[in-house]
Order: sequence, then structure tokens, then C-alpha cells
Amino acid sequence: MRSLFRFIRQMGFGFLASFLVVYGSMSWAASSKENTLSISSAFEFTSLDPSKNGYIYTRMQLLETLLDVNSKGQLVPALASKWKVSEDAKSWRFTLRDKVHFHDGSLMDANAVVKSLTIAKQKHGALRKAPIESIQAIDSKTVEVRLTKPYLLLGAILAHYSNAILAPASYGKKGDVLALSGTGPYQLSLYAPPHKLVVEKNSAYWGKKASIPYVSYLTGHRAESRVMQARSGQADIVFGLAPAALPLLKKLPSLTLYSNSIPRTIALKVNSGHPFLNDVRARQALSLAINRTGIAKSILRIPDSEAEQLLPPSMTDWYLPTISKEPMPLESAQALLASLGWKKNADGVLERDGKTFDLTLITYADRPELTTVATALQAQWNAIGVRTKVNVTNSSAIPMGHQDGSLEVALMARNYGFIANPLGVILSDFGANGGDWGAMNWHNKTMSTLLGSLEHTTDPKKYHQLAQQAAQLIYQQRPMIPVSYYVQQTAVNNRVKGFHFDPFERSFFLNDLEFKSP
Amino acid sequence: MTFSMKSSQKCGLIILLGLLAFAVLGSWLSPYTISQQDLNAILEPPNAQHWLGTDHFGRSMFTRMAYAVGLSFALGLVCVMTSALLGTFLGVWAAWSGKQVDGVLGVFVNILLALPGLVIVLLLAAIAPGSFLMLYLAISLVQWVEYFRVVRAVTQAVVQSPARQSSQMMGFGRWYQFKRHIWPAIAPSVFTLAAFGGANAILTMASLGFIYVGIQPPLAELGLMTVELFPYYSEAPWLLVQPLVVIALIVFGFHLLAGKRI
Amino acid sequence: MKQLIFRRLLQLVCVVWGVGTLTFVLMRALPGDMAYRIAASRYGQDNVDSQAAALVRNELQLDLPPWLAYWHWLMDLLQFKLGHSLVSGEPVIDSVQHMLGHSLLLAVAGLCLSALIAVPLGLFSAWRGNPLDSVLMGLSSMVRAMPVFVLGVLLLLVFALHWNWFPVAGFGTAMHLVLPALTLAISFAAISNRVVRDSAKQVFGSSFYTFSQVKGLSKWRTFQRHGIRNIALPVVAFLGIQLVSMIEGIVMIESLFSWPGIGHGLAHAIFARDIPVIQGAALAMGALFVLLNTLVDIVCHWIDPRGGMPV
Amino acid sequence: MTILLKLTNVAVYAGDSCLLEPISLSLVQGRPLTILGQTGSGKSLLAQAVMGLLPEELALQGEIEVLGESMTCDERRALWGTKLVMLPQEPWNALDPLMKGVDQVQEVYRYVHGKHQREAMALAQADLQYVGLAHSGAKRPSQLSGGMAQRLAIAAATAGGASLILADEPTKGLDASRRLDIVRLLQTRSAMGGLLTITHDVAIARQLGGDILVIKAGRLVEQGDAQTVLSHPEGEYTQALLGAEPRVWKEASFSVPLPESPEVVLNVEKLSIERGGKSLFNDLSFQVKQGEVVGIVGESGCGKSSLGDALLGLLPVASGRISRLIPAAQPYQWLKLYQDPPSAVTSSVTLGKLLEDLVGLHGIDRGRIAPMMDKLSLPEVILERSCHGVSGGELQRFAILRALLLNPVFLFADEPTSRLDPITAKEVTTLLFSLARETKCAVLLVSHDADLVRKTCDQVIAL
Repeated sequence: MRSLFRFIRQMGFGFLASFLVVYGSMSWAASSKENTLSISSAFEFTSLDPSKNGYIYTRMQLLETLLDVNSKGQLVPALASKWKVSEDAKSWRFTLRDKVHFHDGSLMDANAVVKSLTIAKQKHGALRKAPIESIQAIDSKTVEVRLTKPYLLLGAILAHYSNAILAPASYGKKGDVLALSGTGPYQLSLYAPPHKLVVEKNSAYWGKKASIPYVSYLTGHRAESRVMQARSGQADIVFGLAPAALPLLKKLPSLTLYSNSIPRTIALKVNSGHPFLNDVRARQALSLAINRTGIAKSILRIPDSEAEQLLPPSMTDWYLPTISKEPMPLESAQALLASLGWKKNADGVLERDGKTFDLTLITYADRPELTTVATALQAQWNAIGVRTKVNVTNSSAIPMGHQDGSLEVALMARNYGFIANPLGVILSDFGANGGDWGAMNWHNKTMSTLLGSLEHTTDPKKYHQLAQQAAQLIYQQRPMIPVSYYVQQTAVNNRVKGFHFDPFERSFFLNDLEFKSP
Repeated sequence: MTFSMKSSQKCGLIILLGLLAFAVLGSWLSPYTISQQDLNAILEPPNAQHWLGTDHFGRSMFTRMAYAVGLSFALGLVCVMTSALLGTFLGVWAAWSGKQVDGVLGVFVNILLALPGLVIVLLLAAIAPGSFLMLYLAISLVQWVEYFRVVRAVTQAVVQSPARQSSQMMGFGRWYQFKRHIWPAIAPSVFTLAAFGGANAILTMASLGFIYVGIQPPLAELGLMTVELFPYYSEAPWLLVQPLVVIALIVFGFHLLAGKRI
Repeated sequence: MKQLIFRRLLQLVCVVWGVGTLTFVLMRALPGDMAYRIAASRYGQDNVDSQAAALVRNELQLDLPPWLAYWHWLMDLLQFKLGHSLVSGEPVIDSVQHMLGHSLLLAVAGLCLSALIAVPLGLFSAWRGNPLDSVLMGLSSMVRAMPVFVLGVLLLLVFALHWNWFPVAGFGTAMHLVLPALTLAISFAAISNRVVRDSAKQVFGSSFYTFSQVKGLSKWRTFQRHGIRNIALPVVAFLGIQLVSMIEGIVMIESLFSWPGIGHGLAHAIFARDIPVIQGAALAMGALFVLLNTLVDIVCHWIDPRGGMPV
Repeated sequence: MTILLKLTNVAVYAGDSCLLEPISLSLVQGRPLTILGQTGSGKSLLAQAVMGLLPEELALQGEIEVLGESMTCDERRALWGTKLVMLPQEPWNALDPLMKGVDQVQEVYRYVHGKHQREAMALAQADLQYVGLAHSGAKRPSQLSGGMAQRLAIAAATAGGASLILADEPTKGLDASRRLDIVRLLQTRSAMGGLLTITHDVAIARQLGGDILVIKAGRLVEQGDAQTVLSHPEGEYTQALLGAEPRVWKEASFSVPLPESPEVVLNVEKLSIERGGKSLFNDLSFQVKQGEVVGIVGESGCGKSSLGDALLGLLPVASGRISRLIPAAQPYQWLKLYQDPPSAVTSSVTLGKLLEDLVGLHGIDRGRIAPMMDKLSLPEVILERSCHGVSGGELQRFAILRALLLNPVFLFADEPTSRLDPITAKEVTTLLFSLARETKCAVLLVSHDADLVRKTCDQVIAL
């Protein structure tokens, strides 16, 4: 009975409180349109935990990591001012920056870093998979990470958002995150999940201090409403614009549009064990049938974003500079399929041994481009006699379909810069048994050997050579079929100065932004 | 049973028949299919080749609109038939078969009523995204309650009425009593509800399409077309207008046909 | 009064059990492994893989047999424990409060606005009769024919984009409330002005209304003394029925205007397979339904204390 | 003697058709005027015309003088409450359902006479006391009986102090015993002014006295001093109207005598019936024989109809035994005639179709229909109409036809003529009883009209 009363009381107070929050926030003293930069993006946040929504908090510059990544993908110092790898490559020592304070006023020292990393290691993320033996504080300024075997990726992994460093007081007993007390140039002011976040300037920041007093982040679920927010000037920076809106927004004098290539590729994951697709010629035919130029120009509205290979030109180790284009793609595709014994039946659908060439393509709606590209692919494959059913579901259907083997073809946007070194993603995608977001039922011994040696190659030249070989293999074997490179479209209102884009999507660089004086 | 129609009802019927004719003739006459793309001819205004223009994939809008209208009508029709039959049957049963049946059905109906219909449909539609069958089942499940409530109330009055009582005393059976007494009393309400129900079914499907849970691409569905074409509202406003106008026309037609107001 | 409250409590128990069970069964029937869905919502689309799913499954004990899970859930419900969100880990009760607060704000604002539109229009068209009546009724038919989202889109295009008077989406200030509330209000007013008008027409034509004037009271006085209450009665009763469908409109509006209310939250929770939140939200809606209907009954009883309580 | 109201050639038209033919009358102070006529004879239009309440689509001709002045419609409306008032036909509908009785009187003092709330309240209470509602002021109309509601309406209507009172069917829907109360109240309330009463009830006209006008189908048929006209009617119509009163019927007017040594149809022993937990009557025992007409009389609400329904098995009994003693009779030969004919016959198909259904179901000889219809003076054409297209009398006779075709052994007639006008009522009653006697069918008659029961029944049960 007591719990009933508590329930009722809680509900009652809750209503009151939420009304007060809403009304209270209406008469907000400190933050106003004039002193607040407003950002709109598609991603909502539900948890303070950096392992879950850390990408929002690092982008909003609340949290920082030990190491940072520059626009070329190289590791640079951040909270660690320098680091050193031991001779046997099994021990990394990080020297922490001096006099850095968390937002709650406590000092960032080795113990704090060890606590954050130890907790991050228990949660879902790249650190969990790393061969770590121990993380310990050597002195108040030095942290040592010992590995069970050499692991080159550790630096890149520590730069990942899930390994951001929080003040020890932010954690609860079980490692749950109760507050966001980081070290960034901004600190939390209002937290209203899943839609709204306001941060305010941290005037005690160790690095370049911010100029704009407040920044708000608003989740705009519908691509259309984000476009309208950009148009009407209600949001200063809008990320993730739908391609369809670009021509319209380009005409507006109040906005500047930024199109930035990011190491993300729209690609097809193919089940290479599927009876129709286990021959490489079938996968090549499907690839040839894709009108990449048309998709780039008419659907994505970004000419020249078509992708013949998986990794973008910015990743020079992995990009093959010379790839010849097939002159007559459709004819070649048809010839390849014919050589596999497929013949068109009366309905114009390919048929072999009484079975028609039917495929189910799954994709997800989180990224607006994917469904439209899927629709285009469907029509283009239909033209060579491959009947495709498009199923728009949740992104989780892809790893799930991989695990239970039910997946046939999936269209996705894969972020190869998720960990600053693409090797991390390549390893998990093209390793021995493929990966949830990579190859499926594709077993290639050469690839395994190549990846094995890449893991401990330190010599840049050799590394480049091996990476090129691996890229060539992926290109020829087509366990994944690239469609287009992802270009992040951003609209920035002209009252904002100093915008630049992070291709690794780690930060919005808020502390570089200023309002133009009117 | 004959209905004498008011002129506004006739007007509604004409609108609906017109749209139906458009759907049937459109799908029959058009040389294109709904998913046939031409990426070289996107967002075209109406012209001799494509009477209603082309969408962002260069697909013929005429064909797609005809298909979408047909789909909407098909859904509206099956939903109305199912929910009307079920609701009427259960409503008569509840009112006529004593307290126990009435009580059990009442509890069930109360639970259904306590959730907004769209939420139930959303839950069911999420089980099988894009399935027409699931949409149909979900919408029918939500809609029969309305018939049930009205039919039950009217039937209760008729069951108590001297007219039915006297027929029963004269030895007439249940079917006769239903045919002569209950059905004539509930028919006008059922008809009105059916007209509104048709409109609501179509609206629900469009609403689900609008939040991406309904019919899935590349099929043409009015709500889905609205979201698909919305980004092009300033570039190609004539495209966005088409599904919007047609949804409004269908609903308006059904409301006119209903005659009575609810 | 006691009887009414007892009946309503009973109904509440039925609804809570029924709604809970329904959502439980439905959510278990959804295709796909829940663990993957939850992992996708927790860790973001870039970071979901089978390891994350395994972690989630282990943490949330998703591999319990359904009947056991149902039993646990029922026991928790009996103790009014709604659990924690599978995605965010926040207590469900907090998120439901948060969402419900916003939805209620929107609903109340929409309701007030719609009353401001519908009541004068309805009375006016009943008072003046044709041709004004026909024009107004035709207009409301036309608005009714528009789905809520179409109305919202139109208002957005005009007020937010063309004139830039109000924000496009979001929440937090009174300005943000205007467009969603207006959309809700207009669509609701198009239905309710008809009810007001029909009710007013009936009252104006009733013999007690005439009799009051025959007794010597002026028209205005008659309206005050006998019009308002009698007209209000069916309107309030109608409100009770329509409140639920109003929530339906709210789902669409919240999605369109990024309003963090319960409809929107529910839709998201469904996609994310966040069962506790779905159940919490559905329960809150069901309870709200019973509560509002009780409220409507009480108001009706206050207006019209005749006879027993309405059932 | 002031002339309060004078009508000169007043007529009402709907388009071209005349609903009320030109009529002239004058009402003088202290002498009531009564307009007598059947429902639908256009007499209510006259009252509406005087008040200025005619529906817009009707046109008024002629001149209306109130208090010696010829007035337009709007001028007459300005007199409402203070000079001119009309009592409503059905008081339940004419009183605000949501407002307490006393407030409906009080508001007249407050808003018409501009009195203070406390004073207005005191005056209203005094009024209620005067009409015998001193303790019912806090009740709402639905909690009042028909008679009380009418008294409340009279108090509310006359609170404004109008000298000219129009009463349109003031006793419609009231029990016979209540009617005279209302008339007495009207008489006292209008003693100082003028009273124009419109009624179909001869008894009321007789009670009121003064002058009388008899109207038939929109036309004046007879006019004069009430006493004279009612005792020595000259017009044929007036004679028929007066002759239809059960009071003046001849005893046992059926041509067929009771069968000799009739069998017992129904035996009732120690019957008790409850309704809503309240006992209606206890330990009632009686017998019904073939061809017999048994009357049941009693106050309204005493369980007359419930008794009949219980005998037919439509209601459960609390205790006692009902035995049907004709073993050969089928269940469908125990039937009921309803009070309100239109509600007892479905309107979904034509009457002919209904008859056809019955013939089909029980295999009735079609040859019997035509002679039976003749006897009931039912024209062939009504079979092509639905129940909305025929009059109440015809419909009740059709109901009798259907019943008789089934050769009933027992017929429960629940106030079968109370909704019919008196002349028709007399015809139907006579027909029903003589045909029943002919076919040896027992009839149980429920009526509130003691005269009718006394004149027609072989056995009377008083509850």
C-alpha cells in the first residue's frame, strides 16, 4: 500500500515538476536567442553514459579523450600531452596534461583517468575487445596501459568517444553515469533527454576558450523539419540535411552550405554464402548493374560522390588510385549472369533450375538517404532481371541477420572512421568470420594473413603495401559492394563565423565559433 | 432496404466514384508501372507523357496516384466490411444475449477504448512493417468497437420495444426479429459509421505512412507519398499537392456520403 | 458518488491489466531479436553488433521464458514498479512523467484554443441560422477532411516558413507551443463546433427555452439562465468520447513538431522495443482515459445532477 | 367587462393550403373561453398565432387585438410574462431540466420584476406553497410527477402577473384524477384576468364553463355557452364527440352474449409481483374464462401493466402460480395489444408484408383476411403503407387483426385506446370486445378510465 501512495505522490509531483520545467524553461534568464548557438541534428540521446551517447557529448565538447584525432586521421595530444609505446609494444604510457580541472572543480589526475577507463572497459565498446592486461596510475600524472600482446590500435581506440574521461564523482557505485562532469570547453546546463541539451561556456577550460556563451542541441527527428529550421533561421547549424533540400537551401542568402566527405560509405553487405551470390561473378554483376552516377547526381544530389571502392580517397593507405571503369556495365552484368546459367523468363525475371532470382534487401530509416537509394537499386536490379524486395527495418536487423544467417543483401552506411584508424573497422568487418557490418560467409585465407600482418606492422611503407593488397582483394571479391561516398550536408547560418567540419565527426568545434557582430 | 439520398450524399458518392474510376482507369491505361524509374526525368511538371508529372525518381505520378487511390479504397472497403460485420454481430449479440455476454464483451471493449486507436494500430503495424494484411487487421480491430457501441445501444432499445416483443409473442424466430426489427433500426447508424469508418481507415493508413510505419516503398500510398514528396515542396509543389488534395477529397467524399453528422 | 468511484477504480484495474497484457503479448510477438533492437537504440546505429546484443541480453535477462517474464512483470506492476527503460536505464516513471507533462501541456493548450474557436462559432451559427450556418458547417467539413498532419504541414509552411512568426519545431518556450497547439485546436474545433452548434440549436429550439421567454425573461437572460448549462451538457459528454481521439492527433503532431510528448515517445519506444516504456506509456494513456472520463462524468454530474450517475 | 383578446378572421396558411380557417372570437375578463377539438384540428396554431410563436414557414392572416389594441407580432412578444402568457403543452419539456423548480419561478421575480434575490425567493416559495409544491422546490423537473410539473409551470408562468393566460392542452399526458386539479388551479389563477384553454377533453371543457368553440379540421363547427353546447350539442361532430365519452356509453354494448359454461383459460393463485425491489401487490388470485373481459383498475404505478405482462410470461413473478388451462393453445395464442400502436408495429416494411410474414409463418388461411378486415373497417390500401402512413386508430385495428388471425385464447390489452382520440377510441374498443367474444377469446383490459372499465368488463380487479 505504501508503494501505491509513493507511486501516486511521485506521479503527482512529477506532473507538477514537468509543468514547472516547461514553464520554467520558458522564462529562462541566462540563455537567449542572442547568446545561444542552436544546433539541430537527427540523433537523440537517452543516457548520460558515454558508451551509449558519448558521440553527442564529445561533439558538444563536454567530454574529451586522452588522445584526439586531427582531420587527417592522425593521433594528436589531448588530455594526454604525450604518450610513449614501449619497445615490445606491450605497454603504453600516457603523460597527463597539467592543471586540467573537471567541470565539478576536481583535478584531472591519473586516478581519475584510470577510473574512467576501467569503467569504460566493462561496458560495450572497442576497449572491451582490446587485449588489455592492466590500466594503472604510475604517478599522479602518468597512466600506464599494459597489453597482453602488441596492439597498434590502442591509441585510436582511446580517442574513441566511449573512452572519454569523466570526473570520478560522475560515476555511481556500479559504474553508472550520474552526471556529465568532463573537461571540455563547455559544461552541461540543461539536460532534457531525448531531445534537448544546453551547454554553457566553461571559462576554466585548459585550451582555447569558447566565445559563444550557450549552445543548445535539439533533436529534429524529421529531415523535413530540420530543413525548415535551417531555412527559417531557428537553428544556426543543421546537420544531416536530406539531399532533396539542397537546391532550395543553396538559394538562401542567409545560409552557407557545407558538403564534407566523411569516411562513411553507402555500401551493400552481401551474403556470399547465398546460393545465388556465392559466385563472385554474381556479385560483380550486381555491382555492375548499379547506376552509381545516376544515384549520385539525381538521388543524393552530390555529383561525383559515386563509390567504386569501399574506402574513400582520404584514406590513402586503403584507396586504390587506379581502377578502370567498365565501359558497358549493363551488358557485362547480363553476360556474367548468363554465364552462371541465369535466363530471363516470360516476366523478365532471371530464372535458373526453376528458381527465380529473388533477393530481399534490408535497410534502415535512420539515415534518410538509404531508403531512397534502396528504391533506386531495386529498379536498377529489376532491369537486369533481379527481383528485389526492399524491407526497411531497424539498423539492428543487419547484425542480427548476419548472426542468424537470414540476411541476403543489406544497404547501409558504414563509418570507416569510427575508430580513427580504419584498420579497426576493417579487422572487425573482414576478419576470419566476417563481421556484423562487413563480409558475410566470405572466407578468404589471403585476407586473413594480410590483416594478421597489418596488426603489428609499424613500418608505414610496408603498411601501405599490405593495405593496398587488402583493398584490391575486397574490390575484386566484392563481399561488400560500395555505392556512394557519404557526404555530410550542413547548413550554417551566416551569423556564425568559424565553422569547420570534423570528417571523423568527433567534435562540432564549438570553441572555434563566434557570432558575427551585427 | 432503400436509402433515399440527400443531395449532399449524392455529391459525396459522385466524388468517391470519380476517384474510384480514376484509380481503376489509371492503373489500366497507364503504360508505366509504379516503380519504373527514369533518373533522367525527375520532378517533371505535368506534360503529355506524364499527365501528373514525375516524382523524385522519375516515376509517373499518374500511375502512382491511381495505384495509391486504389490501395486506399481497397483498404477502406475491407476494413469497413470486416469491422461492420464484426461490430454489428457482437453488438447485437451483447444486447440480446443477457448480462454475461454483455459483461465480457464490455470489459474487452473498455480495454480497447482506453488506448487511442492509432496507438493500437501502431503496435500492431510494428509487428509486421509494411504488411497490408496487418494494417487491415489492426484498423479493423480498432474500428469494430465503434459499431459495437452504437449497435448495442440501439439494439437494447429495440429488444425492449413492444414491436419486437409482439413479433416474438406471435411466434417469429430470432432471424426474423433481427431482419424486421433490429436491422432496420441499426442500418442507418451502421451506414453512417461505415462511411466515417472508410474515411478513418484511409486516414489511419496515411498517418502511418507519414510516420513511416505503413505501407513501404516502392509501393505508392498517399501518406507515404506525402512524406516522400515533402522535401520537394518548393521545387515541385504540384507533386506534394496531389496526395494532399486526394486524401482530403476522399475523406470529404466519405463525410458527405455519411450524411448524418457524428 | 462512491459507487461511481468504485466502478471507475474497477475499470482502472481492468484497463491496467488489459493494456499491460496486450502490450506484453504484442511486444513479444514483434519480429526480430529484442536484444538487437535495444542495443541499436542504446549504442547508436554505428555501434550495434552481436556483442552489444549479447551484453544487453545478459544484462536484461531477455532469455527468460515468456510466461516467467510475464509473471515478473505482473508482480512488479502489482507493486507499482514500472521498471527502468531498457534503452536509457532511466526509471520509466520519470520518462513517462516527462512525456506526459509535455503532452498534457499541449493537450490543455489545444483544448483551450479549440474551445475559443469552436464555442463562439458554434453558437453563432446556431443563433444566426442560414446562410452563415451552411458556410461555417461547410468550412468545418473541409477542415475535418484534412488529416491532422496535412493541417500541420500547411500551418508550418505559412506561419513558420513564409512569415517566420513561430519556430518550426522544438519546445521550451511559449512560442514553440503555438503551432502544435493551433494545429490540434483547429482540427479539434472543426469537430466540436458542430457539436456546440447542434446542441445550441436543440436548446434554442426547445420548448423550455421558449417558455423562459414566454415567462418574460429577455433573450440574453434566457441564454444565461437556461442556455449555457444545457448547451454545455452534451458538449462535455462529447468531450469525454473525443479526448482519446485527441491523443491520436497528438501522436501525429508531436512527430511533426518534434514535441517530446507521450505519443511521440511511445512511437519511438515501439521502434526501439523498449518494453517497459511502451507499457508505462500505454498504461499512462489508459489510466488517463479512465481519469478523464471520470472527470467528465463528475463535470456532467455537476452540470446535471438529475438521476443517477451516468455509466 | 373588458375585452382582453379579440381575434378577427384569424387564419393560418402553409403556402397555399389553409391549416386554420378564418375564425373570430373574443375573450372577456372573468369568463373563460375553451376551444375543443381533436388532435391535429389546428387549435394549437391558434394559440401560437396569438403569442407570436408561429413557425416561420406559416403565414398569419387577420387581426389580433390584445387589451384593446391591435398589435403586431413583435408588440405582442413584448407583453410576454407581464401581460400575456402561455402555459406549455408538456410541462416536462417546458421546464429547464437542469434547474431547481423554485429557481424557475424565482427568476421571473428577479429578472422580470427586478426584485432582490432574497425577496424573489420568498415570493417564489409563497407561489409554490399556493400550488401545493411547498416541499418540492429543490427538486428538478424530472423528479416531479406530471401533475406537479404542470403546477410548477403554472406557478412559473403566472409569476409575471399576466392577466391573459393561454393554456394549450394543459392536461395532456396526465392521469384522469390529476386533470381536474390542474383545471381548478387554472381557474383560480385566472380569476382576475382571462383564460383561453385549448383541449380535446370534454370533461375539462365542462369543468371550465364559460364560452366554448368546437373545431374540426381547422374549421369552427359550433360555438356558444359551454353549458348549452355540451348538454345540447347541435352539430353532428359535437354529438359524436360527446357520445364517445365512456361515461355516457350504454352498459354492455356488445351484441354477442357470454358463451354458456365457458372453460377457464387462466387460473391465478396468490400472485405477488415485485419491481425494482418494491412489492407491487401480494396474494392476488382470480380466474379468467373464455370470452370474458376482465378489467384492471388502479392508480398509475400500482402494477396494472406488470400484472398483464406477468400473465404473459414477460415479467418474472415473485411468488404464486399462474396456470394456463387450455392445453391445446399454442404459445403464440397468448398475445398482447399495446398502448402505443406505432411503437408496437415495425415501420421497416409495409403492413401487407407484415401480414404476409404472419400468414407464411403459421399457414393461415388467406381467405379469412378480407372478411376480417371488413369487420374491422380496414381499407385494403393500408396494406401498401408502412405504419407511419396510417392513423393510430387504423394501426390499432390492424394490430387487432393480426392478433385475431392467430385465434388467440387470451389477449392482454394494455390501455389500447389511450392514445386515440375519443371517437376512434370508442370504435376500437367496441370492435375489440365484440370480436373477442365471438371468438371466445378472453381479454384482460388495463385502463385508467374507471368509466370505461365499469361499462365494458365482466369482471373488475382493483389493485
